[in-house]
Amino acid sequence: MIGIEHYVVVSAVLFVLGVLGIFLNRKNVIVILMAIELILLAVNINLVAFSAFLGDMTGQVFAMFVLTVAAAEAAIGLAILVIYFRGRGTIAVDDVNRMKG
Amino acid sequence: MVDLSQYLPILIFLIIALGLSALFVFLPMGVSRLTGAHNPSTEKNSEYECGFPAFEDSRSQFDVRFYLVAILFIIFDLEVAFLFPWSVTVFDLGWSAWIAMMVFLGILTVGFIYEWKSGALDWE
Amino acid sequence: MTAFFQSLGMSYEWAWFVATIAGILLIALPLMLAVAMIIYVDRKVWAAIALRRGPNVVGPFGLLQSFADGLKVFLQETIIPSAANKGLFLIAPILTFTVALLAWAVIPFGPEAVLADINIGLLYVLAISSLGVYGVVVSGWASNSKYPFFSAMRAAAQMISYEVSIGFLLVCVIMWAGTNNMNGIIEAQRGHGLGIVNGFFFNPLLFPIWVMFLISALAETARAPFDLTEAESELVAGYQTEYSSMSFALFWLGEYANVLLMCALNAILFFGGWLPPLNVDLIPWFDIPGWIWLFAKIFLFFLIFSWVKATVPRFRYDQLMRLGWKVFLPLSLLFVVLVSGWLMITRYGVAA
Amino acid sequence: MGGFPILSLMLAVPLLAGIACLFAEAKAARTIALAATLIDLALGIALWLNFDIGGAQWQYTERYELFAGFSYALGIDGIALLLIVLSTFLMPICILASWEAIQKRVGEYMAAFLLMELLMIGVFAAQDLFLFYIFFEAGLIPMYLIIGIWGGQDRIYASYKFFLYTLLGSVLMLIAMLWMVNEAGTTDIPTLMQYDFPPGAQTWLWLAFFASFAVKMPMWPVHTWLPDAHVQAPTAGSVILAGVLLKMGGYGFIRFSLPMFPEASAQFVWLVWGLSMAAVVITSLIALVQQDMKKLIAYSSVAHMAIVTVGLFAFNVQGLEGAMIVMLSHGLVSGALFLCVGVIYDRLHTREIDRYGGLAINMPKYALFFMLFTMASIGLPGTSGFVGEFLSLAGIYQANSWVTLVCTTGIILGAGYMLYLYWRIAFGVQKNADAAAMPDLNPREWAMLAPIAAAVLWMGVYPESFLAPMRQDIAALDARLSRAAPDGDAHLAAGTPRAEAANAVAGEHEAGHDATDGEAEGAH
Amino acid sequence: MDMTSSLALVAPEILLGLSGLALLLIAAWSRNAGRLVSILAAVALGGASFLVAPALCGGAMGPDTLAFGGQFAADAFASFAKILIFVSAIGCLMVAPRFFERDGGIRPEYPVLMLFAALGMAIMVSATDFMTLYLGLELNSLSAYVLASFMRSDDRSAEAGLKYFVLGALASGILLYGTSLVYGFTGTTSFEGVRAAMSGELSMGLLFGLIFVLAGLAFKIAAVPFHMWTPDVYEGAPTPVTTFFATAPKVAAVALTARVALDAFGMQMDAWRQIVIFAALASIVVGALGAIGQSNLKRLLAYSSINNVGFILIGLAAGTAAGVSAMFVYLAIYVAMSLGSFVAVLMLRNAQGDQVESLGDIAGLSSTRPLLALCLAMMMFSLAGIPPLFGFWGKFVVFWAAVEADLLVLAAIGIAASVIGAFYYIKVVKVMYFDEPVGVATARSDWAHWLILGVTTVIVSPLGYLLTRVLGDLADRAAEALLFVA
Repeated sequence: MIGIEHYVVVSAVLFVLGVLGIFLNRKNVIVILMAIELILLAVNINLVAFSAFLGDMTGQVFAMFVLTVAAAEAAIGLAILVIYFRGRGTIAVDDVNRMKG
Repeated sequence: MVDLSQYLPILIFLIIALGLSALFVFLPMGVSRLTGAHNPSTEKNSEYECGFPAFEDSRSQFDVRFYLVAILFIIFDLEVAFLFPWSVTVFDLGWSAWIAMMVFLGILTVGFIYEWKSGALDWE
Repeated sequence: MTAFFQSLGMSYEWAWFVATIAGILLIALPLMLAVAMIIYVDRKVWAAIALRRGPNVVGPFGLLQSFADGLKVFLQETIIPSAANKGLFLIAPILTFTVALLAWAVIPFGPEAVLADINIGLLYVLAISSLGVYGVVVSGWASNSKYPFFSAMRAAAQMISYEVSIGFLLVCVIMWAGTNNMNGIIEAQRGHGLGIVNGFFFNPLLFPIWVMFLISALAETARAPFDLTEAESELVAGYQTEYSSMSFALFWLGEYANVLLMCALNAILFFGGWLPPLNVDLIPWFDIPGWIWLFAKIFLFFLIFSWVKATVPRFRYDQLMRLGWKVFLPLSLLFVVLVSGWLMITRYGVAA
Repeated sequence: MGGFPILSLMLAVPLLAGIACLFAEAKAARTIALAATLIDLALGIALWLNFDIGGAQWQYTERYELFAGFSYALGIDGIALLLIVLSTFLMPICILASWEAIQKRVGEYMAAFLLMELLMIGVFAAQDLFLFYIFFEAGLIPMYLIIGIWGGQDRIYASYKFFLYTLLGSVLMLIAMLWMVNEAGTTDIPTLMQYDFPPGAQTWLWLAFFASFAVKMPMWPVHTWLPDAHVQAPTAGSVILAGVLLKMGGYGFIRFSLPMFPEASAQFVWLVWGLSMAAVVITSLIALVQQDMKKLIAYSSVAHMAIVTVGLFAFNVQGLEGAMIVMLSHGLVSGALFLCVGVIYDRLHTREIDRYGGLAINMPKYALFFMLFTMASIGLPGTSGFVGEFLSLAGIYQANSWVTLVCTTGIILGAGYMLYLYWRIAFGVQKNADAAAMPDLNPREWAMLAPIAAAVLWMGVYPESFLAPMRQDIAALDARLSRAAPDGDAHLAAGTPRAEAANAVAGEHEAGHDATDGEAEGAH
Repeated sequence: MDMTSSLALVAPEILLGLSGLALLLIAAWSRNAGRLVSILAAVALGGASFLVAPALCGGAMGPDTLAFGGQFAADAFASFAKILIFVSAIGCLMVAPRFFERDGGIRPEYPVLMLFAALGMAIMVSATDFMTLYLGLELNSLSAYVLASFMRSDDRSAEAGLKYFVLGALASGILLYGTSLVYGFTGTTSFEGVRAAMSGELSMGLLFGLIFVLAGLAFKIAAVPFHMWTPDVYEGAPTPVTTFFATAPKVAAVALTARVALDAFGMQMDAWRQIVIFAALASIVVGALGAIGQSNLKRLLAYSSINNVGFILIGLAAGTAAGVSAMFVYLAIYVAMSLGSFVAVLMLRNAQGDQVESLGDIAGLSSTRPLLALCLAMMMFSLAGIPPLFGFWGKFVVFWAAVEADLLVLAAIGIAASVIGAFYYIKVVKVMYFDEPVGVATARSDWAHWLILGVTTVIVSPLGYLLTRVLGDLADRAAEALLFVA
């Protein structure tokens, strides 16, 4: 039977993937946005799984909030990315380097 | 845990549907090889253009308004996501739940009005 | 059905499994058949309005035209453009068609005749139909060609634009029905109109919602007058431009399956689904199986779809967007407020 | 004591004048600054005249509770009194010294100096630990600016070095202060001076304070900022630096390290002695080979300060009194020497010794003053230097004869480099025409040098007027120290420095007895 | 607790929210009402501060301050932070119009976003539940991302926004993941519940949760090792926005961290103390070392803010009421100092009216613009913690608290490391005062800039010590309110 620990492991794996996606990704900023979403999904899995496990609704309510905020975050992220792209004509991660030091 | 047994048919359905679709895609590929219809050429395999070779990358820039639509969609669709659970429980929770959602919708409406006035909804 | 297979001497688990498979096939295969026939109907209606005869060569009255077309594309070569992302290119039609089929899993054809009677049926339909965008976008991207790409962008924008207002409209329906379950929604319509009419459409608050839903459904499925995704004059054949053979056909199948789904939703949400139109046993129509009523209603709506396609000129893209964002969205939002307020007053009472 | 808040007034005058200078024209700023410093000098003299010798230990006390156990507490004893008077005495002279030398941004310059005066007086008058720290530390800012803006070629390097060295030292002191206040529960300095900290803690507290005062003093080997700062600072800056700022370190030892941590002081006596001996010899030798006048005097300052530290850590009355007198004397003498350098620097704009020569011919009065101060620096009897050095060495002799021997060497070397300097500048042939054409002192320079000369002679001839105010305080300090004072070796056959014996803190009574014995015998 | 009293407790937030919405509508209708909207937003913030003040002055604490079933606490602690936040937001509103003049005037979205960011921060500091915490944090962050990329035409601004967004979102994700673990292992998201559940032995999962939560918060306050976004964002963002970033969000995040650490995780102080100590020392050192090589003033100040966060965290590491109080005193002074120094940077404009912000451009500023140079120099000395400037007092109370809490070594290292910091602060002074004038920054400045610079300079000057008593009193009350449960 699938228990709580499986969910936690899956979520941990997703979380690590997300974090690695942010730090190891050298190509495209969009990928970073997706990695962020991945992290939030990992969180949601955790919350919902714990919520079901504990028989407590808080986790699911929290997950709804996380979803909402994730959406808002994605929206703003995209908007900023658009502005950035307009100015620079590229969204390659390696090019995000105008400021150094 | 929630009873998920009602979702099992959906899973089976998914598998069958996937199999069916895949069959439809890959079977003709095999058949065409058998019947000899499979006969690719450079011209045939180039992408569709108006008789010219493509000048530029087809995935070049596209209108930023598509992004805008996507962004707006994310926001409003999430709002709907809040409405769904609310819509079936509001009658148990009473007026405070209703008012709370109206406040939420009101805030959203303000945002909507702002978008409208600032031209985010104009396609022109 | 499970009981039937059990009577053949199977254990419950096996009986259930076989029954489920049978049920799935009973949905999927007739659906494909229906799609084939509905394409035929579409062409016939269209031709009739244009004072033409439509398909009339293959089979009696041209009834087998769709099957002939099907056989033709089946035997065609599947061309994969060399510039395309091969994997994605092939996945796109699979995705489209799978998703189109999958939504039907929760559609009730009768009080008991539903494959998965889940308590969030409508939400499920909404979720699955949203996935349809992926097939389109993936195909447009994978083709690596300009026309499919632009078409995919347009299609995606259009579909998600109208999905928002559809969501709001559905919330109204759900509130009135008090449940997300499809059968529950249908049951709630029994005798809704003065105890006589089975259907929400009779309700003055829900009628405008139905109108909007119908129009949104047209837009959501990219039917005329909202078929900008495959506007021939601008985009050749839209996101399917680079496709051929069955991959091409799958898009059509999926598209028409979606059209049918939208018709079915219209029937289920506003016109009582498998209920007979009137809640009065004037003639013994309660004995007529529910699925016949449903099919009849679906067919009716499809005729409307066809009719619109044949008569209404195509919108410009900006008009389409304006309609979606500036008319339907605020209106549907307003109706959420009105409907919920009305229901709170009537059901919960003013006295807090 | 209450009564008229004369100390606060002394703080307020330069503050107000400083603010006024910021907004004033060059000429007005000079006048304002001079007036303010003269007022402060008058107040300082009033302070001295009204000081009740033999009266209460802390006089002119003012106290306002502020917050968090923090108070604005001022008050002076004899030691602080003399240092305050020294500061107020030097300030008008500094202003005069900058009268013509400073031409750019005069207002700000004067403001910085007045701010310095405020802070110096504050340091000596503060009776609250943190108030002291604030005054002590704040001195960095104006001095940094004075060196950095109006300094010479390498002023930036020098100002950085000065700033960071002293800052590092004093932040360590801050930690110790925090701990002390936390332990003792008061920020009141007189109370803390009587507070017995656990000997274990004293060790590192002492080290933390030492870090600050040793840099400020400066002791070898953390003295390296001083020559740079002196060389680069404008004349008046050097005067203030040598005359007063260095005394803050010595004052810190007297006020904090010794009375608050007597055991630790005894424990580290070898360290102070060792560093002082090294300083005396090494810096004197370095001074011998200097080509730059200011640098030479700066190194001589380090050597003199080493005499102060050995005097302080002799743990007896003579040593302490001597150290104080050396500080006062050095304040006057080194200040005056820098002024002398400034006088010819103003004329020739070089500090290189070789560019001068035979100044006694064309500047006889100048040469006379210069000679007086040179002699005072060497410690010629009759000048202030002699009194201080004699007392210090007498004090240290009771504690350790070897240290005395080494330090005396330093005095001999001091005579060497000072006389050598004087010889090269004032005597000999006039090598350079421009040097030979320099006019003698003008009235302004007279006004600067004459008072110092008078003071130097006064201190040399009648030191009692300077010893009297602080005698009681020194005695009190000595009494406090007596319990920890290391054995003197002056009467013992074995002459090796008894580092290990000093390290082992003896029982209070025994140590006290020994010290008294030593003193009694020394008096014979 | 019924709804009415809950609503009364969140009155300041409601005021901010409503005025934000109203101003958004004004912004929608009138594209060039930037100044008007700014003024109105400042008024709203002022009103909110006014509403918040009684809780602080009265030292509100305990169950009476809890709203919405214990999800929100309007206690003195929160009020102190809120007042700081609102005041700095007002300051950042005042300096903005002049800055945006060259881009055709301030867009009205700026004040609106500021309002929402302030609202988010107000919720953050009042949060007593991880859900409230998250929502407040995100409301603030989302507004901040937009603010960072507010100058659409400027590459650096967009890049700053992008970087801030990516790393900020990552931080939120990490924080959230930690929260989900905490929730899973304690079964509740309320601080009180978490505190109760944490009283025993710390389980592995909970430890991870705690670490993740703290790491996420460290990101938000820009503490080492999660500081890397700060210099770029501070440099790239429009200067008024940078001013904002350096002040209000820092207060909010620090206050939030304090509440989480001391309230929710208060029973496991040993577990997080080492982390905080490490972060504090590392921030001090890295901030100081990083600043040395910088030639851009904003960048330099960014490192300085990292450095300052280190000192603030020392107060948290003390974990006592005195420590929290010291933290707040430091924060208040820090806000004044950063506000002042950034405004001083804002006032540097060349003859064409363009902003200048490199160290070379202010060479000899003391002769070209003496008063500005004097103010900036005071800011720098104060940041370096040199008495008698007021910045010293902040460091002083923090170290005192650390010493009282027996963290002598921490205090010692911290103080010693502050000397490194002094190096680059006095470098700025050196450039202004010792170097030959280049006369780049010559343009005249706005009265609003002068006003803020003047006020902050007075606070930072020794006159600031007059404030110590009242500041200390209020901070003590705030700290008491926080530790009321403890």
